[in-house]
Amino acid sequence: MTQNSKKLTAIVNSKAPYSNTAGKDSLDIALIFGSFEQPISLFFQGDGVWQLLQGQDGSNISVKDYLKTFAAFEFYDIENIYVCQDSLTERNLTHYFHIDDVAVLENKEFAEKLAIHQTILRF
Amino acid sequence: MTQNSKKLTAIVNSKAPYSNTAGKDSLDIALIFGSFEQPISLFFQGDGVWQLLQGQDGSNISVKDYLKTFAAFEFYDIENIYVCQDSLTERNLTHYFHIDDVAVLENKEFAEKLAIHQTILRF
Amino acid sequence: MKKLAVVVTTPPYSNLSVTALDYIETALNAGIELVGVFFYQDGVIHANQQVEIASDEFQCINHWQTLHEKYLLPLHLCITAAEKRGLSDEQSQNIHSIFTVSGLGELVELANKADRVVQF
Amino acid sequence: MKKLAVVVTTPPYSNLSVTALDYIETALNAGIELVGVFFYQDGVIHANQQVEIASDEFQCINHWQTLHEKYLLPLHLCITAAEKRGLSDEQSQNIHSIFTVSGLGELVELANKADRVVQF
Amino acid sequence: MPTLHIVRQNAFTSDDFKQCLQVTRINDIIVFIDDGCYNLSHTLIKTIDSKANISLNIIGKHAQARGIAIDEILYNTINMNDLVQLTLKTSRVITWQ
Amino acid sequence: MPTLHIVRQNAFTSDDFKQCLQVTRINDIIVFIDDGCYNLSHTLIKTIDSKANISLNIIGKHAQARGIAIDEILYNTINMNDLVQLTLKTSRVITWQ
Repeated sequence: MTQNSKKLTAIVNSKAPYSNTAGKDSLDIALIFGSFEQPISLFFQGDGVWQLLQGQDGSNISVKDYLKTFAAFEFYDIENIYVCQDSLTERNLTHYFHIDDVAVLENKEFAEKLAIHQTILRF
Repeated sequence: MTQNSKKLTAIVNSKAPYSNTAGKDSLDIALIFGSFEQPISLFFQGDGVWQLLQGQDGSNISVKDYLKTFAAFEFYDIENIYVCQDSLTERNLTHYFHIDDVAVLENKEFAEKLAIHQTILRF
Repeated sequence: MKKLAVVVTTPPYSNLSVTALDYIETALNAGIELVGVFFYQDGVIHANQQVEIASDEFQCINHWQTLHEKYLLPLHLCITAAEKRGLSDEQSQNIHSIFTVSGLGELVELANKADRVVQF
Repeated sequence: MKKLAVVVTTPPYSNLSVTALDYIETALNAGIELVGVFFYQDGVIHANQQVEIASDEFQCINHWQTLHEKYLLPLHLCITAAEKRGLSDEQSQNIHSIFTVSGLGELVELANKADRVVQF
Repeated sequence: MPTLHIVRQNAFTSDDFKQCLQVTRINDIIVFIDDGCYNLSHTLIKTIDSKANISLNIIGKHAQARGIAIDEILYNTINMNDLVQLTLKTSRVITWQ
Repeated sequence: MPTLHIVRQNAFTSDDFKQCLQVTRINDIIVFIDDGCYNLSHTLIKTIDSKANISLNIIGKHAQARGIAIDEILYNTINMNDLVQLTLKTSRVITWQ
């Protein structure tokens, strides 16, 4: 890669997983950054938090379940995964996710974490 | 046309005018029903009420201003035009529209008017 | 016996289209008459022959084809919406043969023929 | 001098794309370097040669062409997103020649080259 | 003459379900499909007047795909064939998407 | 190290502006563009802490196209060149759409 290889990129996931391609499009970007050994952090806010919910099964609606690929984050060294506590609370969701090592943050911390990144994409 | 020519169709407009094609797509349908002399009623609810706001000018953003075509409703015998009062109030909007003969209705009346139609499309 | 018409506005790469197909297949399997499907807005992308969806994902076009052949289901494409999205029946001829090139007048026709119009 | 990259995700028939073009044209006219535009999601439809927008409406493609010729602006197309929407560089060759067929790796490259990535 | 309301969007993200409730009448039927299933977690659903006799239904597999638990006391779990039949039994249908 | 928030959606229809405000920090800059201009009529805008020194800006022609009046005391009317310059002057940019 070119210069500035320490540049930090974040993706904010804001959509529920199935009805549109946003979550999958975001995942594809995250994995590419990972495979190029470029640092990438993932944020889940708003309806994006549904992507992390335990007990989902896309096979019920003939969807190829891209959420299962989240298990590969570790392999790609994608370790910074943050969830907005307010978004969970608003949806009456617990902290049981289908992947491990997810950091649940209050708004202020969530905002501070986001602000250490130079590039932010949102899907 | 075929049988049941007295069938009543309604279109509910729910999107603001410029950022997507919904308003224009809805208008195209309304005018086709009008030109086939089929009864069509138009409802404006939620962000759809922005389509009726006086003083808009799409030329500022290089958009062909389809809202001006609303003036042709009379020519097409499109006379049933209903607006949701709640949606106006929520947006702090008055009753000044860029077309005449728009009926502003409370939720209950709005719902009753909608329910006289056999076919309802929403954009 | 009541008749249905369906309007599809969602593209083939959205799971919303799987729901639309599920509804239509269920209705036809139950013996209900569908006077036709009208493709509008991003729904017209279903008719683009050149669309390639990854082979391990749901292939809407195979389902449309089966329904068209098994039930002679009319599939009407709004050509104005289609042209905005790169489909053409003149130059490039990339419209799948199971679709009928139509205008919005066809939607008026379908709405008149059907007892219920369902939008997806 | 800081460098920009832009990601475009909105289609040519949306006024949101007019805003993206306005931003890019303004930046280039101000002498700011744009390392490239990356077309993703529905943004890839800009590259479809067969798209026909009514002649009295805004023609995004003319603006992309002018920017590409005047400023040598690189226009990168995500081919995976494009194939889902009926674009192809193999069979039908309906991709406008001013666009470069790319993968998501190019987005990583652009993000590294640019000081700011702006999404539209 | 009930109306069938097919709710496809959720009120956390969009205004559609709120608009649906603005025009819902006594004896109407609501079916949550696709992302509309998420509305079971939204406070808006509690604003539905229990005296209005609104029937609340949800497509089972759409909820299951999303990991959403259904309270069988409040909601009828239905399948796609039920939805087709409801389309014919009611007087009109409106899709909130 | 302020962040530039480009707000393209309006809070009547979508959750984006609300999410923007969840992560806005002191001295950040908000620019309303496209349908984001409608937020000037939304109550959410009044929840912005006046002590946080958030700069509120709006693209003039985007507001004019939509018939939206701008209170010059509360909002700076800017043009596209100003937005480009803000992109470079701030430390990062996030588009809420």
